[in-house]
Amino acid sequence: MTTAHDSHDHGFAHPVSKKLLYGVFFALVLLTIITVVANDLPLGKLDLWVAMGIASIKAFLVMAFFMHMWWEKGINIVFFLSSVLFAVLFVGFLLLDTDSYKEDVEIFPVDLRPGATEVISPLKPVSETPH
Amino acid sequence: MSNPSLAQQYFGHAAQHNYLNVSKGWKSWAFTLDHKRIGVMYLIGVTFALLLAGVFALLLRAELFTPNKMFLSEAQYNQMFTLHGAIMVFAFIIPSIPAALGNFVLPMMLGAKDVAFPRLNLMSFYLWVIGTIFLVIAMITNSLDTGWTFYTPYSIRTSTGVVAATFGAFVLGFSSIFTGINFLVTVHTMRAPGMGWFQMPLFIWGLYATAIIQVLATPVLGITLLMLIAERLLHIGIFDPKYGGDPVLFQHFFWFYSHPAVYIMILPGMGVISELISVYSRKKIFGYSFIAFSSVAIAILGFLVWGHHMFTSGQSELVTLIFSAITFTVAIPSAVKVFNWLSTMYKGCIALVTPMLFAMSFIFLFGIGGLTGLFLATLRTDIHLHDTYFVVAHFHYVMVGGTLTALFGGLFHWWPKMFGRMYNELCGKITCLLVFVGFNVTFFPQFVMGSRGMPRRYARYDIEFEAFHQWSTIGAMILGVGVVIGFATLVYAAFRGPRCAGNPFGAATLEWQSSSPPSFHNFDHKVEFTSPYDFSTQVYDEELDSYVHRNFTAPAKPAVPVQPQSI
Amino acid sequence: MSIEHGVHHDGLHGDHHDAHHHGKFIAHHFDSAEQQFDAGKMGIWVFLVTEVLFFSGLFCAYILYRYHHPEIFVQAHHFLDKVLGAGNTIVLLFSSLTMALAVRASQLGQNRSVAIYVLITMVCASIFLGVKAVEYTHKWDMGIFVRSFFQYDDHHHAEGISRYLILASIVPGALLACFGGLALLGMTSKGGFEKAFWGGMAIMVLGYFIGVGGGMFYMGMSGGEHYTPTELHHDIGIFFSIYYCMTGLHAFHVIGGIIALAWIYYRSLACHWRPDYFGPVDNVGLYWHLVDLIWIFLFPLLYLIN
Amino acid sequence: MNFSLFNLLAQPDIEHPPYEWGDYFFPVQAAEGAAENDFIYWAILWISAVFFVLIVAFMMYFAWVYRRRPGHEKPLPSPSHNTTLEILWSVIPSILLVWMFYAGANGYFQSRIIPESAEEIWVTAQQFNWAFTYPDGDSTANELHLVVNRPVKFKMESRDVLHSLFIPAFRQKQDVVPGRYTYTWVRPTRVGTYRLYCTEYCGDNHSLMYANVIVHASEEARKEATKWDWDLFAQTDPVKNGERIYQLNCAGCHRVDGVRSTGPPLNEVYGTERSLLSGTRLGDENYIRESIREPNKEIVSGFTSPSQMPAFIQFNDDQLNWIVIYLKSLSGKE
Ligand code: HEA
Ligand code: HEA
Ligand code: HEC
Ligand code: CUA
Ligand SMILES: [Cu+2]
Repeated sequence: MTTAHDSHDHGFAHPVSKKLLYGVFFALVLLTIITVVANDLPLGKLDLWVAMGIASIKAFLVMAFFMHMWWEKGINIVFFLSSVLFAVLFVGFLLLDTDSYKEDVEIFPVDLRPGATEVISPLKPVSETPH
Repeated sequence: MSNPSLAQQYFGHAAQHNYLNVSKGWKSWAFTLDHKRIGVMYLIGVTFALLLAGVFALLLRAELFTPNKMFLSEAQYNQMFTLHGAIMVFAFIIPSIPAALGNFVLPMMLGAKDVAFPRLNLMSFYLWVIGTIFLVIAMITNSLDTGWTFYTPYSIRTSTGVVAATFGAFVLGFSSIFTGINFLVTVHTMRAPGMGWFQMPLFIWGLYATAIIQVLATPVLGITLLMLIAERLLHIGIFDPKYGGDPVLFQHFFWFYSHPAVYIMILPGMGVISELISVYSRKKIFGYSFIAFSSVAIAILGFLVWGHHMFTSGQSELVTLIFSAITFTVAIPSAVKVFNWLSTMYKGCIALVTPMLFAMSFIFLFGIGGLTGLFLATLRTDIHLHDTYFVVAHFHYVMVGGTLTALFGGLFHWWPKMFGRMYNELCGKITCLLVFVGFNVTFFPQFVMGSRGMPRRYARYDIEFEAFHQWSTIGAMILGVGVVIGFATLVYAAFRGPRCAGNPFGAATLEWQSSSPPSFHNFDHKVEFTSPYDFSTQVYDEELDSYVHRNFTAPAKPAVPVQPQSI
Repeated sequence: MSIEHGVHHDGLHGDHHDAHHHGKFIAHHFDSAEQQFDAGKMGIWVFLVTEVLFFSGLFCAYILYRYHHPEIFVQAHHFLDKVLGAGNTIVLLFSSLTMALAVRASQLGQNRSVAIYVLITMVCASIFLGVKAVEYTHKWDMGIFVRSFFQYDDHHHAEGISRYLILASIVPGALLACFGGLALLGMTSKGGFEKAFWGGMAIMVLGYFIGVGGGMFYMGMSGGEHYTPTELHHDIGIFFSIYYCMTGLHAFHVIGGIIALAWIYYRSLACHWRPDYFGPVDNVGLYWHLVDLIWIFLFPLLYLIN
Repeated sequence: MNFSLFNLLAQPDIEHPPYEWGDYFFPVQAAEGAAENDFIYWAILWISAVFFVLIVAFMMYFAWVYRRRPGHEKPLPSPSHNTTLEILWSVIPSILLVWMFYAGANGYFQSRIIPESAEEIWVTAQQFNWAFTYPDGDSTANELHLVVNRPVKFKMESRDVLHSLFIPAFRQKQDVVPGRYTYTWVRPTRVGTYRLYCTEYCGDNHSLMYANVIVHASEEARKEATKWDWDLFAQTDPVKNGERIYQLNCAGCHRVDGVRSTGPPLNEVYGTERSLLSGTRLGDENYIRESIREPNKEIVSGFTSPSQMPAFIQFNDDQLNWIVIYLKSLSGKE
């Protein structure tokens, strides 16, 4: 990837070539359009994963080239990726836990929720609206 | 030994130009970017928080002297322990060692002139001030009665000042994050030439591990508290069961930060103890790399155990099991540290002075605190012990017996460096004794009481627990006296104590190569990197009543005082 | 972070400092421009780490509620307009491009280009906010609030301009007037610096109105987000709680980004950047890309649910 | 045993508590699992004690023998690391820790897996009261009646905030979480009276939210204790019945002499215009019924929301009527 660098030396500054930046931008736009289109395809359960897969590719492009991670010092990459790791850990444990006690929540009658009676219907009764 | 009179000139009594007198006026403090001054301001701040929350502790102990009402109503009692816990945790213990002592010592230990981002450092201090002001505002306007844990849905329902207090804690969180970022980067980029990772003093390793937690865990507290504020003001229905939210989820969110936070509290303390034991035994620390790695191991493992606060909360059995198992793993690196400290003392040359006595009482008290953590990590026994005074005793043993003791030890150790004056040794020893005795009398009965089923956060209790509570109250008063004497000794020393030279204790870490108090730029001469635990480089100089570096040579140019910078 | 200090320290240090040339913007406690740059760079990366974890709480809430109540999410996404979301995504991506170009220019010391690219970035950020304002206020008109205030009322279709939108535009309007006025004042002073700065600020705020205009135009064309349910899930408001929290927090970050960018814009006009000193542009750039990155995930998660 | 510092000196008459205290370290073992809990506790205690005593002994020994003194001003030569030792003192504690985990998890599962044969008692927790509903429909407030050796499953529900049911003598604890059900179970093995505490902080009177657990020797004895004394009630006049219920349930918070205490006085509720946070309303029969069944629905001005008053869902229609009649009689209005 060193070709992406301008050849002359700037000390610790490593400007990325414009061509690469434009290329990445067009790839990103293309991927955005693809997700929107893919959303209307009958993908069923795969739907979410396709969307997330494309988002991840986009994230990779932004991180690698716009954020210069491709040329970044290893330690900074480790730091950044560790945040994702810990976030995944956090969510993972919570999914595991909430999934196992889900049933106790679901069988609980909605109208026994403490003081919930006032807020049951999210639909405003038509008669009350001024129009 | 080189020319003592030269040594006298550079490390002698009354360093001519030091960070304290380099500039005058309140502005030179309020806008300073000097890590040493910021450290001192932090120290004043956290001491204030400690005394304030300590007074609450004494009040609530006094109320508990009898089973029935003495002078606090139930509601007032609840506010008392909440404010005590919240101020102690967020405003005192988390910033205490890192932001006060660490700020002062860390750059000097690395041989650097300052932390990487001095302005961020000052901002961190002011965020601390703002956050604490919010806590105090909550305290004096509406008070707060949720417990320091802010559990929903009570924190959504109560009429007390939850929003102000949570916002305060939120701001304090950012203060802590900024300290963490600063230390992390400083350690990475500003070590003295020649200082590799495994030549860093262990206090730095402790602070580094702490910084990792501060950076990775505190943001989650931030978002949790924001969501709690949103829940309270707008009822977003994420934590509030009334609107389909899940209170157990809030507990997960809270402990994802607050368990790692207990290691934010203890790791710097352990770092301090590693320094003290080695310096006062005049012996290279035993098992350096094991102590260093155990800090990082505790920091990382500490992220995987938060559910042990929720064994009875309605959390699922599977997750409960996993969390219990991982909790035990944290005990190993802690044990490794304790054993290495002991081995360091073996065949040492142990000076039984105040800081060392604090270090020894740390091992004693933290040992009890940590070991009782095992009862709580064990599922069967935690079912019984959860939310009883056993837990209260456990965490005071680690937080007061551990961190507060380490803080005291560290203060007595670095006080001569910070202010260039010596404290009264006898008063130091009395402090140590009173704190040790008072502490045990206060909290040991609480283990028994907790095992017998005395629930925590109780303003009134059954008469069967009366005796334990009475002992506990008496102990707290002794402890309070000890704490006050301790600070009085230090404050007196800072202004009136006899002057002392650069390195009265013969420590080998780099900060002792500066004069006492250090000059504005920390070092007036080129920093000579030496191994932090190689005490053979330090030789005693009678004239100075201090140690100097064996290869000490006077700087080529006399140090020129420079103007301090400020924003 | 702490950069601009140390001018007065030159020559006052011990000899070991003389080996380095202490540039104008090197703080006293750093030995070299590179050390300072590395420190700043690592600082910003660690800061981004905290940002990711800050958002992770909301992502977590999202994932949990979506996993347990997919039906709510399927129903709720009808209220969000894909086209506006996708449009906004592209606006942000474009702003990222110009930001990357700004960083590049700063590395080459081309201060004027930096100023222009940063200005475009800021305008995009404002457009983004404008479009969001249209989306938000349209929902408020229909009673789509967070969980406890949620009372959907399809009959209330905005005729004319939404009351909420006017309220939301007060601050940008006032800012536009201020900046415009200052720019006019700046015309009189020589050097053109003030004109360029305040003018840029005014153009930036104009972006908001472009966004609002574009959003309203699209709404008018498409008739807005149409969905007439017969029955709503009783907890559907939770989706919108999460939606408002996530996009709201993101919007706060966009506003923070604009402020940081304004600072960069100012310093570009003052020609501060050189090949050995461009850290601030780089660091603000990294922050801005992160804001974009978060939106890259928010868009499919919130707007594209089937 | 009473260790009160004052009492030790003065030796006054010690009030006999309504429940059993147990020995010095633990409450009595009154349920299945208690003995196991105590065993694990003692085992960990002994393991810890051995380590702790060794650590402190070594520390004191070193501090004394190697103290700095004339003639001992330099450390003695000794190694600065030893990997074998490090491994040894990591592995030995690890083995013990694995045992602790295993024993704890084992005991935990026994305390969680509910036997099929268990009877089901509904527990309703509310600031600051416990209500228990038995399989046959009877219910009691702040008193839990169990039968010895019969396993019971508690199906728990909270009407407001978090609470936690804790019976020290049974070594059992489980939070009660609003918005869902939580469960726990016990098998009492000893006849007697024990304490039940709320151990999740729930507001002002958290520390007063306790109850007694009475373990009966037989089903009949339990039935006797829990059933409403219909005979007694049915035969006296309704005003008397109402007064009795008032004395038992309401007098703690409400007075009938026009003085406000925790709650408003009840003597003039009936037939007057009540001023509520949400407006005013006539204090008719329905209002009184609602106030008792759903105190949160409307709050009297000058009081805080949510209401401090628990919802008395356990009353049946007759009982409600009696209260209404009693309040009517107090007001002197018809
Ligand atoms: C400084 C703070 C600090 C520290 C360091 C610790 C350390 C530990 N804590 Fe503690 N803890 C708290 C602060 C802290 N804790 C607080 C504040 C709470 C309550 C919060 C609230 O609810 O308000 C709490 C609550 C708490 C609970 C929840 C209890 C409950 O509410 O039911 C548990 C359960 O597992 C636990 C376990 C542990 C363990 C296993 C350790 C371990 O890290 C300890 C490791 C140390 C040792 C093991 C001792 C040293 C080693 C030896 C002496 C050698 C011999 C070793 C072996 C034989 C293994 N703690
Ligand atoms: C760093 C943390 C820290 C520290 C240092 C302390 C210190 C002390 N704590 Fe604290 N405590 C907590 C953290 C801490 N605590 C937390 C988190 C809780 C849980 C809260 C909750 O449940 O939500 C708690 C709860 C708690 C309880 C349980 C309350 C309950 O559950 O009902 C008790 C009861 O004994 C107690 C006592 C004490 C005592 C006696 C001290 C002593 O060490 C205090 C020593 C005394 C002083 C330091 C004061 C000295 C000052 C003076 C004598 C006045 C001089 C004044 C001036 C000069 C102005 N604490
Ligand atoms: C723990 C305290 C408590 C107990 C026990 C209690 N109440 Fe109350 N009660 C209150 C409080 C506080 C209010 C005022 C707030 C409100 O309106 O809910 C109140 C309000 C009322 C009101 C409305 C009074 C008015 O002025 O309009 C009635 C009627 C009432 N209670 C009846 C009862 C009866 C009958 C019982 C017993 C079966 C009872 N209460 C038990 C605390 C209590
Ligand atoms: Cu109910 Cu505490
Ligand atoms: Cu913990």
